[in-house]
Amino acid sequence: MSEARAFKHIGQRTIRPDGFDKVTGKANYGADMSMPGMIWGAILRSPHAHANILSLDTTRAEASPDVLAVATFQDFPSVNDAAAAAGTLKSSLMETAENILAKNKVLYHGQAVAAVAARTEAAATAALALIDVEYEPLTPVLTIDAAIADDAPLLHPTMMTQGLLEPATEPSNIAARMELKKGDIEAGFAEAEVIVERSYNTPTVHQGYIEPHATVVRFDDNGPSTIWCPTQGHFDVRARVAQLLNLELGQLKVVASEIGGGFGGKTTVYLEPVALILSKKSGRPVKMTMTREDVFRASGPASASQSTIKIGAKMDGTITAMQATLHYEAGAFSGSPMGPGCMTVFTPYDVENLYVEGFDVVVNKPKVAAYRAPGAPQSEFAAEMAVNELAAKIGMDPIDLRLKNAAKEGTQTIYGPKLKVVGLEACLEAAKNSDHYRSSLGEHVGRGLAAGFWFNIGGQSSVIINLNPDGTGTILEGSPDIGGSRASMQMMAAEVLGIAPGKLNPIVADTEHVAYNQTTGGSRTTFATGMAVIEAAESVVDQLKSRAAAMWNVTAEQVEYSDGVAANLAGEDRLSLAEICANAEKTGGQISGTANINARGAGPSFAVHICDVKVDPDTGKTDVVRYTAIQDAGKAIHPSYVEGQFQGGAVQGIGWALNEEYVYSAEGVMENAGFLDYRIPLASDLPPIETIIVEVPNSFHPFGVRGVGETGIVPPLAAVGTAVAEAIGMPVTSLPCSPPKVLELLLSKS
Amino acid sequence: MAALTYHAPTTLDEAISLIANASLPAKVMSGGTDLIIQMQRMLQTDRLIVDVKKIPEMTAATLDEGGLKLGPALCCAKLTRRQDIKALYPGLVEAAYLIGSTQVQGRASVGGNLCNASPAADTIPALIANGAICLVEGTNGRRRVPVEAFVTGVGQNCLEPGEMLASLEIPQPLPRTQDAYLRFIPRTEMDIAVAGAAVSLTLDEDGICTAAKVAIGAVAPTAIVVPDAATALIGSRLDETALTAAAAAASDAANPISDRRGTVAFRRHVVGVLTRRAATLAAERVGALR
Amino acid sequence: MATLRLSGNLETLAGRNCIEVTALSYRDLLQELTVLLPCLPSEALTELAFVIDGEIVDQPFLATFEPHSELHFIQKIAAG
Amino acid sequence: MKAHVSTTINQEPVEFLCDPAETLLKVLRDNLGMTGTKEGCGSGDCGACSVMLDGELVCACLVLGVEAEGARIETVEGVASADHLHVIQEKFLEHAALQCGICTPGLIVATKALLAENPNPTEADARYYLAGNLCRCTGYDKIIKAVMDAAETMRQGEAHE
Repeated sequence: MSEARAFKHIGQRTIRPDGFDKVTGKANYGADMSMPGMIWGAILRSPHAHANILSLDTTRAEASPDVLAVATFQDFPSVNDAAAAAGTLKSSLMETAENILAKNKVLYHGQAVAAVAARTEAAATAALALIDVEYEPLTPVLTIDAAIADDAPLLHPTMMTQGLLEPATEPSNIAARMELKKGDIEAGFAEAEVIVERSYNTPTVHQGYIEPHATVVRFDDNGPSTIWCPTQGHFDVRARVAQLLNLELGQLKVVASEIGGGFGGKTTVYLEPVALILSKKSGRPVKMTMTREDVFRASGPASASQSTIKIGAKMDGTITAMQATLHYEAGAFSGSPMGPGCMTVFTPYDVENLYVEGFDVVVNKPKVAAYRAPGAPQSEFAAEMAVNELAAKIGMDPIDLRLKNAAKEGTQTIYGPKLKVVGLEACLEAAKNSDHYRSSLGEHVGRGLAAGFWFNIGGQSSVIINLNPDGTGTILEGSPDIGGSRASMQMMAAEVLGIAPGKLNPIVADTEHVAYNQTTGGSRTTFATGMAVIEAAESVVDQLKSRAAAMWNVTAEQVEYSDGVAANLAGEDRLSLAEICANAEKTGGQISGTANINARGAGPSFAVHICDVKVDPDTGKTDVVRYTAIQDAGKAIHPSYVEGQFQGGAVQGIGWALNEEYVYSAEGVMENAGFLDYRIPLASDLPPIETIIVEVPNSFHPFGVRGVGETGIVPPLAAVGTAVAEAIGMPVTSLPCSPPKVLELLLSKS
Repeated sequence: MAALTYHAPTTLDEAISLIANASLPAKVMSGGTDLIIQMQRMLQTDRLIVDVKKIPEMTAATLDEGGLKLGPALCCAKLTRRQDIKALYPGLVEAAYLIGSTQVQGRASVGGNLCNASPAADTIPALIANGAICLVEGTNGRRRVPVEAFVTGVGQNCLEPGEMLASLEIPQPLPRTQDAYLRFIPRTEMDIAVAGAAVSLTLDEDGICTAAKVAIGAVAPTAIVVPDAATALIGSRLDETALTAAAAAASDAANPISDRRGTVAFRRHVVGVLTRRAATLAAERVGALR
Repeated sequence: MATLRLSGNLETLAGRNCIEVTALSYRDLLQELTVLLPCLPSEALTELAFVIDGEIVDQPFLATFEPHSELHFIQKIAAG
Repeated sequence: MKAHVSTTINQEPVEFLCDPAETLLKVLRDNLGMTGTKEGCGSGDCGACSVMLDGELVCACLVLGVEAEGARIETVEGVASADHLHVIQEKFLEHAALQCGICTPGLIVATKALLAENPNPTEADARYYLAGNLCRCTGYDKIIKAVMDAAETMRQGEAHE
């Protein structure tokens, strides 16, 4: 199929349709919106990491002439003890509510406690001092070890561990346990001639999108209220806010603004429900924005983790058994990506005997949110480091070792399904033949290589394509565009319709103008929404054929359509798409195609990254000197943006491996809540990021597309970690490889 | 709500009388890169801001046989473009260049960096190594204070109410003298120094060190002079022994803390490494002179 | 008879890693399991993704399978 | 007490009222509705609010609105001319140097400043000059390629005139 097929637009490097607005400053992001009569909201945040709220008194604030509205947890109509008692309240909804406005306990420093609205931003911020809160501070629980200790203070006194062999009898900070098995792990280790076993840990990190959360809302009594916000999923914002405020979906309209980065962090709600409460109470439109400090302290970061990996193998490199114990920090409320972490940890390997046990642990840190391939970077970091250690131990090239055990079509995954056609072996071969892997290394330079896996998802997408009388048209989709997906939609539709991409204007429609779309996440948009675009375009083609048939007085079967022109097989007649549109009113009205799908068959995307680092032996400072990202895209619709996903994921992973981490005081206060001391990579920190696009088509997509957005952040942690270990001649087990840690290793060596 | 009063006087006298007669807590602002952020954290307090960038001599930089007379409010971007100044004081200009991003360079000044008195301030060790003097003007006249005495603690300086830093005087270096400033940061840019070292060296024709001054930063509440490091270098050809002794002296003089930017052990070790490297670089620069 | 493979916590709950079922549709399967494995609450199962011969089916109620099919319930995968 | 400020923005005379505590960034975005200049951190650490102030590249979040009095300000809105994009903007689009685009206005302004100061930068020059402009999406690779290509094109443009 795809590889044989010749494309006209797919695979070209067209100019993105939303580009002009973005290079000129015209594009409107979350905080760029204003409404007539708009006032500003501000949030009072907890000064404690763990405390009971003894009293919360807003009377002084309400009395202030500056203050137009005040909001607290009590303003969530549907989330109350009555509902909880009646069992009609999902615990997840209660937790969402408490994470947005604390109920009777604060579980992390910076957690929202109350909110006010005033005429100016400064007035709102100043009015926060008029809210009186009395706290009873409790001991903060800041690490996995502290949380699982026998005498650990409990964050949620009634929380029982789910998934234990015997139902839990005592409450605990362990929210859930998960176990996955394949084959006979003991037999597997018995067969082994060599065993590698080591424990690893990774820090709490943040997605680090440059645009802070922001929203502008207007509550409307005689329906629909409007929410404007930067989000990866405006339909899910609508659902969450509706649940929290007891509204029907039809009473809410959510408009997805341009979004300044998400990476998973903009898949939930923080400000939106609060702003709507304030708008309802004040009768005015309300704008709320987070400061960068708020973003770090109170939006969802990614889990810190502790992992123990044990691998057994024959001296010829055949891996006989792999075992993992994985702990993930969930933050203040249960729900870390421990599940996907367990499911992905060993998926790059076709091994008979596997055993994985995972734990979801609550700590007094912000509730984690998704971050690019949630759960996979942490667990696969540990697994890939151990695999590289095994390669060194048996003196085998790390690529050869992986090729010998590589997951392929038919490999039985630990979580159930067998893999279909996948591109891991192709990526490994490409790495082996790469100029980078063949190049030699200088002094103090080390090289690391790692593989990575992410499932990718499909799911629900809805698309409408409307053609205009002059043959131009619009594509209404519902997937917020976080990385240039509108360009891909335009190209896929243009490919099917056989016209220039520029003739079609792709629009991310609000919740009222297109049917439900799942959140942009799971690397699903170009795959799933792309499938909907193709289906809608194909239905447009069918209509174009029947319209032409009507004009020629033949049957649609006698009409062939290609390259934007309908041809009468029974004669010489030809009609272009534009000509057919121009006559639409005489042949049955205007032309439009829709598709509402639930896409299946999202093909997994595997990647292999190669990293060279130079370590300063006197200071422990690590510089990445060369980096290559190789990944299976199935079929690259727009190669530039596919490369961009590889490069962006690689650099986020490099940051995770080298300098990024939440630094906490003993009191549980994050001490580096800003871009000055939360050190994301800079242009000057990096070499060019070389890319190799591997294309092993996904047979479930008409053009062969696989999602590419997430896999790229999985390999860098171990690629960098291994490179540092090689450079200093010491094992690396803890991220980030910050200079003090690396220097300590260097000094402990001599 | 707190109110801010802003004045941008055009003469020094005007500025001094403004801060001397202020009924509000008064702050002198040059680049504002520290002050504006600090003000956002002090929402509740009214204050007076005196912007001194409109005072010509505050943003001037003149070189003569006496040395460099530097307007404290001159932004680093303009200072670092001055090749004539860079030729004489490469280390000081490097230090100014290291303050923040290009954007911050467009605002931040050496005087502001000094008055803000952060332990990690990049220009302070370089100013000290060059024997810089602060010209302080106030209602009670003027006084001259060496930079090492100007800074009195973390965020503290010796300015009395009604006084301001009017000028920085950096003496003409001796013949065959060059300086260097190096700092350690985890990234390649943007960060605050985890440790810093400035060295000024004079070498005779035979390459023997006849004079030296070493100052280190970010490893104590204030930048500190390290006489033992200088002593170790003077009389030597900057051989391994001398450099090792100087590095050890700097590490011993350091009295650092552990924080989000580095540990005590790390800072102690690295400040020695930087001292050795800065001394070597300064010596290379003398060698390159003719 | 189709084969339902149980892994992870389902295996723990059921105390076995596979079971033969006569059902040929998702609806019938849930029915049959309430009898065969009452320890597996259907609410729990419907929370999970349903897999027929290695392929996750997003609309299980529309899906049928063969007597030789291999079936799994796995955790739903959302993502960033 | 609000201050009355007369200034010049993108070659046009502009007057505005502002609280002396308000930053130039807040004034541009909220008082003047010029939202092309973005806020990423409010502390001078991300460069999203890069503007030119009297010929120097600065972060608008580290400038007080009142300091604009009598000053010359250039923002991203002034980079393109009425009928066509600036070469730098064209190159950013050609090289796919943006994904989410929130850092792009700041990068366009900073790149213009770089090439005015140094028409022939090395890749390292560009990477260090732009180190204060954070981008979380692209890994910078395509941004730097766009900058180098724009520099090349602008030099040829000069040569032809």
